[in-house]
Amino acid sequence: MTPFNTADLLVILPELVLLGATCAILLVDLFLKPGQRDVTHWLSIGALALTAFFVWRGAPEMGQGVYAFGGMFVHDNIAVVLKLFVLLICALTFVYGRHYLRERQLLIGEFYLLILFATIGMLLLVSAGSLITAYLGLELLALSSYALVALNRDSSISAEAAIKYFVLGALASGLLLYGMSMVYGATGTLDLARIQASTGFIEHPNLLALGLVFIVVGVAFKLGAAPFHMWLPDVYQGAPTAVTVFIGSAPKLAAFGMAYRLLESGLGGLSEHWTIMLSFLAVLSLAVGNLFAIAQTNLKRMLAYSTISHVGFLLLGFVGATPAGYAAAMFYAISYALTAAVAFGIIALLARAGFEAEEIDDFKGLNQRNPWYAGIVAITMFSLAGVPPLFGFFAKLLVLKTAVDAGFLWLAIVAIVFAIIGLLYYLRVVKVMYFDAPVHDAKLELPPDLPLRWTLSLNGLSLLILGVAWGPLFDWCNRALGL
Amino acid sequence: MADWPILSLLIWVPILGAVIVLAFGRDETVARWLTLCIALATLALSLPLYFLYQPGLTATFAGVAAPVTMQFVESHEWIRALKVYYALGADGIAVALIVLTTFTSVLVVIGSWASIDKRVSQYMAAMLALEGMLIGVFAATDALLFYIFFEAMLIPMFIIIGIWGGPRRVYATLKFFIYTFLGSIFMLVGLIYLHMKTGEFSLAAFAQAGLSTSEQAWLFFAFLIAFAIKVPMWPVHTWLPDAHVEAPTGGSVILAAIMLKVGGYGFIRFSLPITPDASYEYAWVVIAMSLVAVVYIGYVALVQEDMKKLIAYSSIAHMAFVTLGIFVALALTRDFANPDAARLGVQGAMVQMISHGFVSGAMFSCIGVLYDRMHSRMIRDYGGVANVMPWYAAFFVLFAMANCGLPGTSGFVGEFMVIVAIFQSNFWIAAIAAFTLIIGAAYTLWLVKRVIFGAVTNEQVAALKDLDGREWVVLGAFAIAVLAVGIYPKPLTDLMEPSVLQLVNALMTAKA
Amino acid sequence: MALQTSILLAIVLAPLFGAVLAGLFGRQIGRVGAHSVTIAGVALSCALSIYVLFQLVWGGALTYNENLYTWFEVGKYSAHIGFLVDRLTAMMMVVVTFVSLMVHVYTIGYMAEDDGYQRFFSYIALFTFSMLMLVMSNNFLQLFFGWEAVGLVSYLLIGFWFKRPTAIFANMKAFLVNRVGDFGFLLGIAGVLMWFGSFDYAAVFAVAQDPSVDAGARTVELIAGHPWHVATIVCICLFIGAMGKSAQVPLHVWLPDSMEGPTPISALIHAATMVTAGIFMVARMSPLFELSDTALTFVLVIGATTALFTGLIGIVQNDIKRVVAYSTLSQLGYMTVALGVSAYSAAVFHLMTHAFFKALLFLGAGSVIMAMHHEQDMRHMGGLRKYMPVTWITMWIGSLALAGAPFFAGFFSKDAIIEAVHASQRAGAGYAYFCVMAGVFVTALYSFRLLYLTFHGTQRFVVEHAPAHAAHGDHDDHHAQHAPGHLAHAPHESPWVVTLPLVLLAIPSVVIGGLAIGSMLFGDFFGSAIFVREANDVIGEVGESYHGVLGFVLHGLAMPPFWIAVAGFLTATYIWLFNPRIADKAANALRPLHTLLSNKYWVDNLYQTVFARGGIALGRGLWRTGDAGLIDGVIVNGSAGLVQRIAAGVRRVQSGYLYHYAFAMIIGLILLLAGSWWVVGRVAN
Amino acid sequence: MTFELVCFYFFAAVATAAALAVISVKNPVVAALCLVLTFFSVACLWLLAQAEFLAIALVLVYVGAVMVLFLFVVMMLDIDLVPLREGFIRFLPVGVVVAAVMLVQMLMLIGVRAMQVAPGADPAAAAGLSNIEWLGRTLFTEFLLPFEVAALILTVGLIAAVPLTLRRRSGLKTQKPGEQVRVQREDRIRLIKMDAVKRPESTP
Amino acid sequence: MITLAHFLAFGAVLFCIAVAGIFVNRKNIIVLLMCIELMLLAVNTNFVAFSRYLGDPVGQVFVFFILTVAAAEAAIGLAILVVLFRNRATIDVTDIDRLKG
Repeated sequence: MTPFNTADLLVILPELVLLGATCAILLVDLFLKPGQRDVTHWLSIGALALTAFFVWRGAPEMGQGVYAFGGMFVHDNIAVVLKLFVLLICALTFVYGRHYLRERQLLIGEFYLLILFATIGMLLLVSAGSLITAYLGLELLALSSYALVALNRDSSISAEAAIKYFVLGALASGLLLYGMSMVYGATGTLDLARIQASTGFIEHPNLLALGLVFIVVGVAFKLGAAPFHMWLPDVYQGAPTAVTVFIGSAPKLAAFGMAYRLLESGLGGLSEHWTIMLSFLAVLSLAVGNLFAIAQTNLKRMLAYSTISHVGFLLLGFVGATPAGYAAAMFYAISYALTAAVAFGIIALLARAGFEAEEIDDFKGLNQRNPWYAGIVAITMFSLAGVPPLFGFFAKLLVLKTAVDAGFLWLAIVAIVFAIIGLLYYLRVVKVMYFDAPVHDAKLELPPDLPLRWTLSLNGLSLLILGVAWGPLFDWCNRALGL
Repeated sequence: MADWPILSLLIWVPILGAVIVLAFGRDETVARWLTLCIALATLALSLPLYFLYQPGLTATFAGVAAPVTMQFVESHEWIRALKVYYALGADGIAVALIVLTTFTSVLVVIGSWASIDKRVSQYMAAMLALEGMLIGVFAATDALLFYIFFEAMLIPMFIIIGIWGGPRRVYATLKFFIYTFLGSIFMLVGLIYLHMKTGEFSLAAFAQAGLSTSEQAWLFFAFLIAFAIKVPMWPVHTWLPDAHVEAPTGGSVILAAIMLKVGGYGFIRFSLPITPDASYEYAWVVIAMSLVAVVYIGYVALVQEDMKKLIAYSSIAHMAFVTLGIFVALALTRDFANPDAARLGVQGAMVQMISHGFVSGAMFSCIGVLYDRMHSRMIRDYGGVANVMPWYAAFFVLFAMANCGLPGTSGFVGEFMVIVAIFQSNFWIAAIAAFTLIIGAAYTLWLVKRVIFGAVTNEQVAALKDLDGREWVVLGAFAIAVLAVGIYPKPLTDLMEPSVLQLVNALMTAKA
Repeated sequence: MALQTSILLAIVLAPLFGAVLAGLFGRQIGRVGAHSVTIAGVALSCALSIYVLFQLVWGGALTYNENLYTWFEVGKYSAHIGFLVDRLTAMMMVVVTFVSLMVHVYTIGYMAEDDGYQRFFSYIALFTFSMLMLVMSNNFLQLFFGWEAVGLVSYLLIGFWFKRPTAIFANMKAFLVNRVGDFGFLLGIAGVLMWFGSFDYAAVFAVAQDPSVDAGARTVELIAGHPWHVATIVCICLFIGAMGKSAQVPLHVWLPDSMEGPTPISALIHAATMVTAGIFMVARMSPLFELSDTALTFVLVIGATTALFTGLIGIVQNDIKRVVAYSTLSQLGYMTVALGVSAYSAAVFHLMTHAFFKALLFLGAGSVIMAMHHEQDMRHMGGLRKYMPVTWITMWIGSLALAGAPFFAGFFSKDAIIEAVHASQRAGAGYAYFCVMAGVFVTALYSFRLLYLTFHGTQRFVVEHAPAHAAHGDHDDHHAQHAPGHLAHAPHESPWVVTLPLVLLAIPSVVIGGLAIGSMLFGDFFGSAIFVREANDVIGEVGESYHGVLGFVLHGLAMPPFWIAVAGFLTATYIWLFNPRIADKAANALRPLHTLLSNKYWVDNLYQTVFARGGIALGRGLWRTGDAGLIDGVIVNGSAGLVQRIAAGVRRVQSGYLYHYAFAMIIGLILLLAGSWWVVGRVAN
Repeated sequence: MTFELVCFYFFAAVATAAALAVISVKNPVVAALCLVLTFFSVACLWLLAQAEFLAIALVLVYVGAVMVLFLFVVMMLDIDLVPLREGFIRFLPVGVVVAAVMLVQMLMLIGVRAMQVAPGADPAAAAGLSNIEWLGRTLFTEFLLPFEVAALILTVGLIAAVPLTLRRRSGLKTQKPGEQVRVQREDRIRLIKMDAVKRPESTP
Repeated sequence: MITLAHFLAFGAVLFCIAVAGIFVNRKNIIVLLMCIELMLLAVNTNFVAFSRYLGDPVGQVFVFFILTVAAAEAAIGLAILVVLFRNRATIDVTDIDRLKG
């Protein structure tokens, strides 16, 4: 029974800062008129920036972690990398979402608050040192997300998406908990490190195996891997685009962190079990994601399915159960999160009051109407398709390499076969933008929101820049995993 | 100037130039002139390659003097963790192909001066980007870098065909993209596997990797798919006719003159050095496919009604000689212990590549000239063009003759070398290959007969104007190149000789 | 002393220079400029050629064999551009340049009113260059270059009047048929390189004659278990090339059609020079051919067949040029026969004489055609001798030479060949002997038929004294303006530029045979240029009975060929001079034979159906079924469509119902449980 | 067969039956009440496991709060009960099968037979503490961080639920005392001048 | 006396009933939510049992948190349900299929 010591507070300083800021914003927002929402906006971004700063400051030595609260909270560089990108992408979400929400009178403080709470949840999740931290962080994230999806309470599809998300999410967390209970029963502890340590010699290994299955299900649900993906398309499509930007990007990083913590830090001893399960899930996700995506006409939905296929790729990084593999997977998660942010951000940018630019046909002839953003979309699509020299290609390269190195050559080949199928629908978007005539020839009038336009462009170009200069990021991921 | 990073300049000047053109190319004329200047600058930069390349250069490692074929070498660490290097270098083969690229690109820019009138800056930028990436492919000595350029160049081509192409452009360009992507992605797995074996991506290291026979076989076929589609070889050739027919003239020229060469170059850079034993074992597959291409494709070309399609098919038939020349070398070195003949074969393949670059480029430019005037590629819409466009007719006949391999034109040199080399290994294969003399002449001359000769068929033809200055420059330059290579190929072969020698020597002994 | 390279270069390049100038700058330098520059060039090279010949024959110059530059060099294989000039070459050079010069001059008159004047001069000058490259080559590669180059020029010239459908069909046909020959020729060259290790004549022949190598005995198994002599393979392949170029059966079909070209080039290319390239080539390759009796037999049979059967067709032709064309075919057959019996010198000798008198005949025919305003059908001629005496006489001389009248050039060369065949022991020689004998009769028959129908007998055309129309210019639609056999105004003798070459060619047609036979045939004029094994030296045998020109003539008068020729002459005279009705009667009497001949044994039709139409049908089939159908339809688009259909199908799984989603999750869970259960079991055991 | 075991079987049976009822009865209100019953019996089971605090907490939190909320919502949204059971029978078999399969797998993996461990002495009692104190010490020392996070989660529940459900109706009339106090005369009375005669309207 | 097996088996049964309830139920979302509560109950039972038999308080602490979270979850879930009902005037599972494919 370790007594509480104040030094631990320094370790969770970023989370505390964010929490404090969030509460402050909560109060400030109460006294703001709808017209002054920008205050909340900038305050939230400031809060994220401040947090990021403290995360950066508190980064421990490469390859080793700091434990707080009796190992319940781990602050290592994996956490640092993931947290920084989570914060960055949440900030992007705010920037991309503001215009969209304002045009729909949805720009309420809760949007910011819920995302900030979710962010706290993610920060906890990625540095969970114990099943209980993981569970609570997960729920904090999940509950906020459910509410966010239903943010537009006059939209019936939003409500539908929210209820589906909620029911399935609750089911998933139930399954996860069941698994946790089994693990607890088998090892007698909730502390991941101790679970790891005790894996080898426990009297009821079957309990652990059983628990593992349920935990894998929980993780798979959070990642959105088939067959636990069913919620994903409906939620992405149903949620307001501004919210989709968030749900589609940052939580993937958190989910990776969760998977890493639970499967590697906790149940690493059973890797020969879960590598098999994950490879099965990977194949299924690749197949489902790509095949379903082809038939879509709604861009958000198509991107949702493409997410599933990308999860399949991300899981390739786990099949090796090697640090290099996790580094590759982390790299993949980051690249995907950044790319998805642009993809959905563009939809938010092109949307008008009363016009969701989310049908693929809405992009017809975009190149005539605005070559710049057409170019951005093209870069995004090619990056998602994995065409060099864009960011997405190198991510794919790394995970494929992991699979091959781990002896899963067949898996790599399956993956690329489905990647070719995936090409079909990514190219369709480019085709529509460049080769089709615009429906109405009017020059595209862009929202006056300059930060939105600049950030989006920058984010799009980053896919190209990081495609050329992906080395530092990759090294960072490697070093974070102690390579 | 030998210590300049000349290859990097060659790659990045056009690519950055593309950005500049996009940025400042609002006005069409500005865009055109800007592009022309950049293309000319690149050409000017590439010429030193030829003059500074020292075929005889040797260096002594540990007291042994070894020939140094790779020159203008640049190497910077890119990704430490994976030992990926930004490594460039050019041997004789690469130099030849790079100069071909820069040369052709200039002509393409001039050629599409007037014929492209919508979104000029984007077109020109795409062309420049394409040029840079092609040079990158030829200059890369790091497999990953090679692959990146190899794939990236699909994007501008995809755009070029898709935006400025003909009525079925979307189908054609999607087909082109997916076909090629399909091929190359298998190669990617191969490269990853090799990286696992060797721990780096440098081609030199790959060549040294001790691969078992079965590994070589798998890798060989991975490469084969990639490059066979690019070349393209029968039966994975069907993207080419569609792509050519729909592409704008400039696109066709680049595609035929340079892009196809990437496939042959890949065989020389990857298949032979890395998987020599598998190449030796399965050479018959490639040779069989090539022979089918010569005969089958020849007959198919005979009956085309669309000029561009006809030339596209003839390209396939001609590229078959490249693969023939490369892969007959293996049998020659190992079964017949005749490395000289093998060198002859590879040289022939290389010369064929260069020459086909000129000839097909010229043919497509010719068709483009007519298309600009009448907006039809259908043979039946023409006839008796010689009556109204005598100079054009003269050029057309010259290139047609080069296309059916008349001695004195570049078309002859490669085919001759290859056939002679094949003969050393097998009479019958040589006979089938030599059949191209007949069938090639048949489809080409029939085209000439129906388009150029005869009485004027309709008043559109009667209204045709002869070549203008720009077209003169383009066709004239091509004609000079065709004749120069045909009359005096020695400089070209000497340039490539050391590299070929090294390649063939490496083939002599089994690796696994 | 040796020949200077500069002179040889001048010989070759002078015509090329003229050609380029006339071709590229024709519009600037004008007609006069064009013809003067080309004629100057050819005249120069002609003069120099004669100088070279003199140097070699009397000036004691040594054989010249030098490389100018290296074409490519890969390992032990190298190809060069260079000259080999010995007496054989020099003789060919003189023939080529002289006839070419004549034709140039003649053309001034003949093409006077054609738009393509400059173009034409540039072409024929270019031809001269190519032909010189061919004959002067010292290696196979350059030989092939010249070989194809003359083919190209012939292609361009046959299609000179490219508005005529027949012309552009004929030139394509010519090129393609030649390509079939080149197909073999190229393989032959490759074989030479493989088995004799070089492209250079000298090196190759050295190997061929090297007893230590014994090249003749070397065999190779192209089909396992069937060893063939490499010499046979190489020689037959090379000879296939010769068959194409020299229009031997079955590749003869292009030559008659090539008459679509303007007459001067019919004379130059399709009679005097290009078509004899094959003969020259084989003679040049004599050291190789001497290695293989099989190949020579092949040559012999082909030649004999050509000699007789193409001659027969000549009898039934009515187009004046075609008659001459078929006679050319037949004469080429004679030369080939000579080659077949290793009488290379005789072949070359006949080549030379034939060049003169056949050029003469063509140019004469051309002159007639001009007079008749491009009426070529002999049925609408007759009695022209009073209009154009010079042409008439010169044509007679040419025909006599062709028919082999004593003291005329043809007499010597043809008799020598017949004697040689008679003396030869080679397999097929008997057949060949019959063919050439019959050929003599046939030759006489069609030669004199031509003369009678053209110059003698009744005038079978009407002259309507319409005002000479201005548009005398373009020849193509010229006959369209008049019903056949109707002339705008009376025929008249051609201008001097036309008649002069006739006269100049008539002279050698008469005398050259007598002058040259001694040295060329029975002397060692050719020296080492032509190699004959002792066993095959038929000319040697014939030569034993040679005692000077007179003796040869007298001996000839005693021999059957002469009398057969006389018989032919008499028959022709009787039929076509005295009562032409017999001709038709005979035609009706021998209807089947006549149809057979007038349809040229249906060979053309056969090729047209089998190769042309068959090829197109095959191509279409491969395209539609193979490319469009199988590869694209089934595999490419098929798989894409399949994916689309699967996608459209599976998406229904995402039904939108919560319980389905939950169900999917549970199924997944159960599967994972099962898997884990299995793994646990496996780990346990 | 000790008394405890009897109690266990009894409560377990009740709980199971009630649970089955929850998923099978037509009327959600009944279902909710069955659920309450399940909770009660499970609470008893927990008591058998000497988890008094949690047993009470379960009753208080669930029965007292959550289930009331459920019932409230069920009542608020008046749901038609007529077609409720349709399809239920049809899908029952598959449901039963799947559930059974899953159950079997789980039990197999747990290896129930391997779990015949008797409980040790009550650890809390051994430590000389009550169950509550025993938990409390752990909760507020080791589990401080989770405890705070749990607080956060409740806050989120609050923040989320309010904007979703709270809506200001348009027609609603409410008193604003501040305004009532601050009201001036001008706000209420407006003096206007009018002509004695009504001017005819100028119709365009 | 009561062994761990009893509790685990009971938990499993409860769990499976809950699962079955989720996808057998063709009608009412509220019942779905109840099933989830059942499931959590099963989980909690497991934890309690384990904590008892391991003599370790952590399990019970975890149950405490689960209860807390479940309460919040129920609140949000019901709120969403209300929103849904306001928009659709129904909470029939079979009517909630606007998003599919």
